[in-house]
Amino acid sequence: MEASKKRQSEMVQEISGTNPLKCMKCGKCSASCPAYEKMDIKPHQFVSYVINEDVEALAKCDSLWVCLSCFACVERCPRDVKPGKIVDAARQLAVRQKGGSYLVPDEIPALVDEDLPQQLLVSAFRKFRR
Amino acid sequence: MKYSYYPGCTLRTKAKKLDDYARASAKALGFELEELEDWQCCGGVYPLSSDEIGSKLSSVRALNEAKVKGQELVTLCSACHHVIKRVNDDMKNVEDIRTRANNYLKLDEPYLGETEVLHFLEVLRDKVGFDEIKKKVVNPLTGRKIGAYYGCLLLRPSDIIAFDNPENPTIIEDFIRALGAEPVVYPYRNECCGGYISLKDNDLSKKMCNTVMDSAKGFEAEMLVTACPLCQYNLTKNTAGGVPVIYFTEILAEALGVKEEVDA
Amino acid sequence: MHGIGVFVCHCGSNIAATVDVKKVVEMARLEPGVVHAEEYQYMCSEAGQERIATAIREKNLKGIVVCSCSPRMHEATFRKCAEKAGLNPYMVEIANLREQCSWIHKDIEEGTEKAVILARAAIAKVSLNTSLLPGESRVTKRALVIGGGIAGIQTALDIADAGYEVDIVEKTPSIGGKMAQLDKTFPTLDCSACILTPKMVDAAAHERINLYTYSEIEKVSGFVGDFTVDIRKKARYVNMDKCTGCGVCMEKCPSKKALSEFNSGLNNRPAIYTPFAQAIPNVPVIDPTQCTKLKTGKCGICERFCQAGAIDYTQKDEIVTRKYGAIVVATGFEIIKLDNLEEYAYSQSKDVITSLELERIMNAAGPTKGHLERLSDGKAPKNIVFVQCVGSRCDESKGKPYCSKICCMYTAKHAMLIRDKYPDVNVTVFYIDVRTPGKNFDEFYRRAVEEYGVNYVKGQVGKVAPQPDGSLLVHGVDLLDGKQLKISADMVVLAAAVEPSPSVRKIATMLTASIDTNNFLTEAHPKLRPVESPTAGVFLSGICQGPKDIPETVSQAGAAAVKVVGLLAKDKLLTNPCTAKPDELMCNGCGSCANVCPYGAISYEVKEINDHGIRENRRVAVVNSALCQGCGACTVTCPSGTMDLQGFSNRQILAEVDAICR
Amino acid sequence: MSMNTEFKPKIVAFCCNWCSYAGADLAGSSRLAYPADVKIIRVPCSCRVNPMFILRAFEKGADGVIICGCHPGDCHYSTGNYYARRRMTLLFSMLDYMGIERGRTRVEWVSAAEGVKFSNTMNEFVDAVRTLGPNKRLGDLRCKD
Amino acid sequence: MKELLQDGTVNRVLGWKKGDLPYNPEPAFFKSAEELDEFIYDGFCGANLSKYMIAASALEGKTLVLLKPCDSYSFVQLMKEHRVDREKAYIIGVGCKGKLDIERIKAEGVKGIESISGAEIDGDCSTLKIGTIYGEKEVAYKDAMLERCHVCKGKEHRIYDELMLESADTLDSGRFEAVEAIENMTPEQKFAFFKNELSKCIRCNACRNVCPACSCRKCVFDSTKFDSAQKANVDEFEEKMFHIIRAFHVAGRCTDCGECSRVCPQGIPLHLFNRKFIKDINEYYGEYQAGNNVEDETPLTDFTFDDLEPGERR
Repeated sequence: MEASKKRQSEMVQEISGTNPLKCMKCGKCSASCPAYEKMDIKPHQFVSYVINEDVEALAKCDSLWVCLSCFACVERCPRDVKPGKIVDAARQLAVRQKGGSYLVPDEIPALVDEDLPQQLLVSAFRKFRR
Repeated sequence: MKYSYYPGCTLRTKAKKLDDYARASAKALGFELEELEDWQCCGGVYPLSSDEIGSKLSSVRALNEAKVKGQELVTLCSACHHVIKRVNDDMKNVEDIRTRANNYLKLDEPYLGETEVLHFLEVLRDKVGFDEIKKKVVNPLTGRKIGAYYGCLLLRPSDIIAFDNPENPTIIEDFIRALGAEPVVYPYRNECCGGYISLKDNDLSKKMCNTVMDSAKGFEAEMLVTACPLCQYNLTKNTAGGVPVIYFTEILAEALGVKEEVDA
Repeated sequence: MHGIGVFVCHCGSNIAATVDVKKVVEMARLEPGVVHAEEYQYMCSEAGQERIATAIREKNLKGIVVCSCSPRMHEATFRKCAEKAGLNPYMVEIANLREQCSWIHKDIEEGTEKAVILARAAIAKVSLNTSLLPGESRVTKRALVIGGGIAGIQTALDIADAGYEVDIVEKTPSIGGKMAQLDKTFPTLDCSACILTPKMVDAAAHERINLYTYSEIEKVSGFVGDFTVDIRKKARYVNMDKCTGCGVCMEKCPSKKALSEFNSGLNNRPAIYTPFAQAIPNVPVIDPTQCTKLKTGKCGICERFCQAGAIDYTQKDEIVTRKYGAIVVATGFEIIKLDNLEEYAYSQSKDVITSLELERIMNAAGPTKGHLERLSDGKAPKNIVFVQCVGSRCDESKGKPYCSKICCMYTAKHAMLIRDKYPDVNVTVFYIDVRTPGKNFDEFYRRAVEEYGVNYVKGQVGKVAPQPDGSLLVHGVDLLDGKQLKISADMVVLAAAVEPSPSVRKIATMLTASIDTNNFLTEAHPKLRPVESPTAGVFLSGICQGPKDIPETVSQAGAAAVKVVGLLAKDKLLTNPCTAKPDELMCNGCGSCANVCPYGAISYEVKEINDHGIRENRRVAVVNSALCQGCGACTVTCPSGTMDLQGFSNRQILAEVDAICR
Repeated sequence: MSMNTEFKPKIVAFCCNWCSYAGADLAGSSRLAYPADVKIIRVPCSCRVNPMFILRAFEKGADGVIICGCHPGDCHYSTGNYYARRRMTLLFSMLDYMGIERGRTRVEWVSAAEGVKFSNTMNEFVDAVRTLGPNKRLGDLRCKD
Repeated sequence: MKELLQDGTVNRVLGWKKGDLPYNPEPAFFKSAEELDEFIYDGFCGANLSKYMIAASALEGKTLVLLKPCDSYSFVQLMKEHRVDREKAYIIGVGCKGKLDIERIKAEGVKGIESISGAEIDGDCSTLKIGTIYGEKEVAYKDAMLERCHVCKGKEHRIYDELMLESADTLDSGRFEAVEAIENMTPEQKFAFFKNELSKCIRCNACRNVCPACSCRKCVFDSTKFDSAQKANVDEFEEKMFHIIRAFHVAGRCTDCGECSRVCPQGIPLHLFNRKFIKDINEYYGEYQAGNNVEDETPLTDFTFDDLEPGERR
């Protein structure tokens, strides 16, 4: 059990290519995040969750689906930790697990209007599904 | 001068105008956009996970086609530019991705990131020159107050996209000035519009779009220009009482006097 | 070599317990050249040393090997002992039988076998030793201090008070440095100028201190005790002997567009100027990039108004060459550029300022006459936000990796001063950590919070967004409350990182003083020799060595001065004789040895060489033994083996190798 | 420890005076044992080690040669170990190219505070050389048949 | 050349003189126009004349020297090491169409050579016609070329006062192929290979004498400072280590001119040592060509803070 927790944390670090230990806990990521209010686990917390090997909680949290990949935290992180990449890695883990998709094709027609650009659907599919 | 050109899926359909105005303007400015023969969708978002290869391959194919033709590759849509430029960086600098992508694609000659990826705006700034554009303007947009909306994808991450100062960009402002209009600088021009989130969490996107729009209006912008179809959509749909948001190529075409022939 | 004596120490039981010392003596006797061998309880004791001295005298020993503890322990002891007995101290070798043998091995047979081999290696080496004499070099009794800020001034004063001549070279028109720009100082809140200007005056008036202001170091040659330095005195266009410092020229000068360096560019100064009213010397300079007369030949107003006739448009830069025994680097710091941190909108709003700019705004002699007001509209701010760690503690792509050390304290100072003078102004400080180690420092910070009600928020600012109404919306986070904050401020003050003055790179190269990846000068030892550069005769004072505040700078300045005085007090310097020595006959003059020398100790001369009767002029390497520290890099680079290292010669080391592998 | 307990290798260790030799002394005063097969030669700096010394040791019967110096960046002479690093990199690569076992040569950076590292390094190195067995090749490089 | 000699611009010419056989011209100084009648420059003039300029730099007046493109690298390297005086040299950069190796011709089974044509530099250098006591034989020029010409550094001279004659491209194989082949061997194969090659060495010093980088006034192997030289009974140390040390001493300075291998009477491929160092330097510290110019820092007298650790691979 402990071993698998460790493995998951290492996987997140591998997939994201980040080193969470570089974090100095300044919170600039959370200060910059436009989706902060909607997040149950805040951007800066993602870093400590990985350090504490609690990736399971990350894979279940709502923040995965409100992160916009706008890279504000990635751009402004003073320590090259770049929490946005960790969020994405956790999301990858979630969607790779069976049934982890946040978006299913059936619900799409109701969400679409005629001006909606293809780009939106393509991006959403990439982000929300395996 | 001829460039390879990657339009992307949205420019074929909902954002056809972005594409049409760009081609007409290019012609007026004396360069040609030669569309790649067999391009596929870039995927819309760059796969951040370092172990994902499959979703990067369509970009590599496009990049390789430009390399074979010996041309620089021009993009127009912010998202396509972001994805292709970053995949190219991976192919140039990340050995693992380079090896795996090449193993998969089995090209005649491995692709090692040789192609130069340029956004249409970079062509205008660095190849044509804003001074040159100024000389070719026939309908100067004098007196118009236009705000640039960069969004996030065009600027970040700045170490790879290397487009402009990510927190205080000036390229579109300089562009607007070259067309004779007055650029409106407002602080949220590089903040996100909500992107794909507007599909499932429209409230959040609305909030973000309104922040941008209110700020732009506060600084007296009469119109916003952008390079991204998704930004254009979100800023238009998710705000009430906002100023018009159009593609930057439209004001370029207008200033160069080719807008009408496109619209016709 | 015949006439070697071997002395084996028991070191009580430290060696004797695991090494059969009698066996070592016995085996040593069998080695070629050994005429005497003995063992004793404690060779380093007075009695032990006496035994060695007696043997040297009686048996006329030419070289000795002491088999004892590490040479790092007692090599010096035994060398002195040999010298007293009339043997050259460099004819002593130590076999390390304690730290590197008896203490790490348990088996007596194994230990003894190794001890014998170590003794053999030392005997083989000593038989190739040659007598060495330390060289001597003279000491010029004058010091140079580069930089005229508080570090340089204090160092110069201390050296001069001890009785030695000091020159200060300062690149700006006045001494005083950054401290002159500060308003108040922590943790006592006394006025910076009040404590600095008397020191500036002292320095200028001191009979043994000579100021070269508006001057830069051009070239340095020589070595410890005997440096030769070229100083470029930039053309002032004002005759220092004639000028009375009346200031009329500055008043009348029609070209007033240049930004005032002293006021951090917040207001303007004339083309002819002194940086500030208390400048020392109180003689203006003409900025040739701004002066209409110098640029176009038309104007000449200052000359017309100068009653002393001190203006001289024809002045040229002048090079002065001076000799020094010691050099102190006190080049100070600058504030980093904020281009990589535009999220704080420094270049987008006039009301986003650095802390140094705030010092000038708070100062009565500053651009706002000491009134706290916004630079954009001159209005009094109601809400001020301070941002800590701007460019400090960053990854290389974003800023500097180190803590700038002074920001926590000066921010507490600013916050406190503002709350004191303008109690209705709200002050918020975003911090990551508050670092206050120092006497009365934490108490000072606590006062800011407890007595002055400064609002400290643990968290960082992500963006500063200028608003249409001229206010600044600060996007921050309060990590303890778990809340994102949006604070409307009318002034944002950035604690921008400090960095070593850019001029230090060039100076370090000239001095061959090493510099770290952040351009701070490296100390000879980070703990035990913190004010010395590894380059002999070069000393460090102030921020050029690392971030520090005024009290620390002054302490370091004093320490550097003592080191300088200690050096200048000597008439002659003894040099380490274990230096590189070239064989002129073999030298190709190829230049590779000088390429690897860290001390610039190798130069090349064209000399007449008598090569077995053939006289030829050849380019050959020459080692300055006063500079050479004996690392031996050159000996390996030299393909022909021309360069050898005295005390560690090729033949000596090979003899050790052979003895060990025998 | 190793299969061949009979074999006692000859190991020459070149240690710089300022860091590694002091590190060895610290290993000694901390009583951190390592095999007596290791004999240390004191040099002022790792950059004093001439490739000829190393080859000579092998030729005279050494089974392994290790060079210890200050950590890069900590050289007493500022730059000596950087030169030593390049020289040894090339020399070791050449020995490898000639089929001489890589395990017989090593460079290790040991500070004056790293008594434990010194001892561990020597234990490891001696073990590795023991496994390789006696050095024949460098003695054997040129035999006229 | 004659004019320059006669009008006193140069005091002598350093070139090649006809040998007693059709394929063995040798380096020579020519002091007068008459002596120049014996001058020759053809495909067999492989000798690199740069090293002779060390001695010529000590002589009165200027020396006119003929340098092939690859020789010019050696000259620049010697300039960098302050061994030759640029002012004392009048350099004619001569073209080169590849130099010939008589051993390769003999290896083709050609015996009893009386004459050779087709090696003239103004010819097309495609076929050698060889008159032998058994009649005329033909050998393709390319097949008779020295190894070094197959990995030619190019037609451009690094330094010259004037240029003469055309050059031809001869590069047709990878410079490091042979080194890589050895690198890919097992340690046992490597050792066997070098043991076999080095056992042939008779320590005649031909390689050392011809090498422009081995130009020390006194070689360490002739010096008493290392206890490594006892000419009377060459000691084992020298026997075994000579070639490794020699390669190490020229590492970063060797221009890869290939003269060592050309002159070795035992046919030992000595360039394989030098080229291994060159390959390593290129891989570890960035592409470097000795003799390219006088400014570049030599790799072994330079470093970066994050250089590779010994034994580490990139």
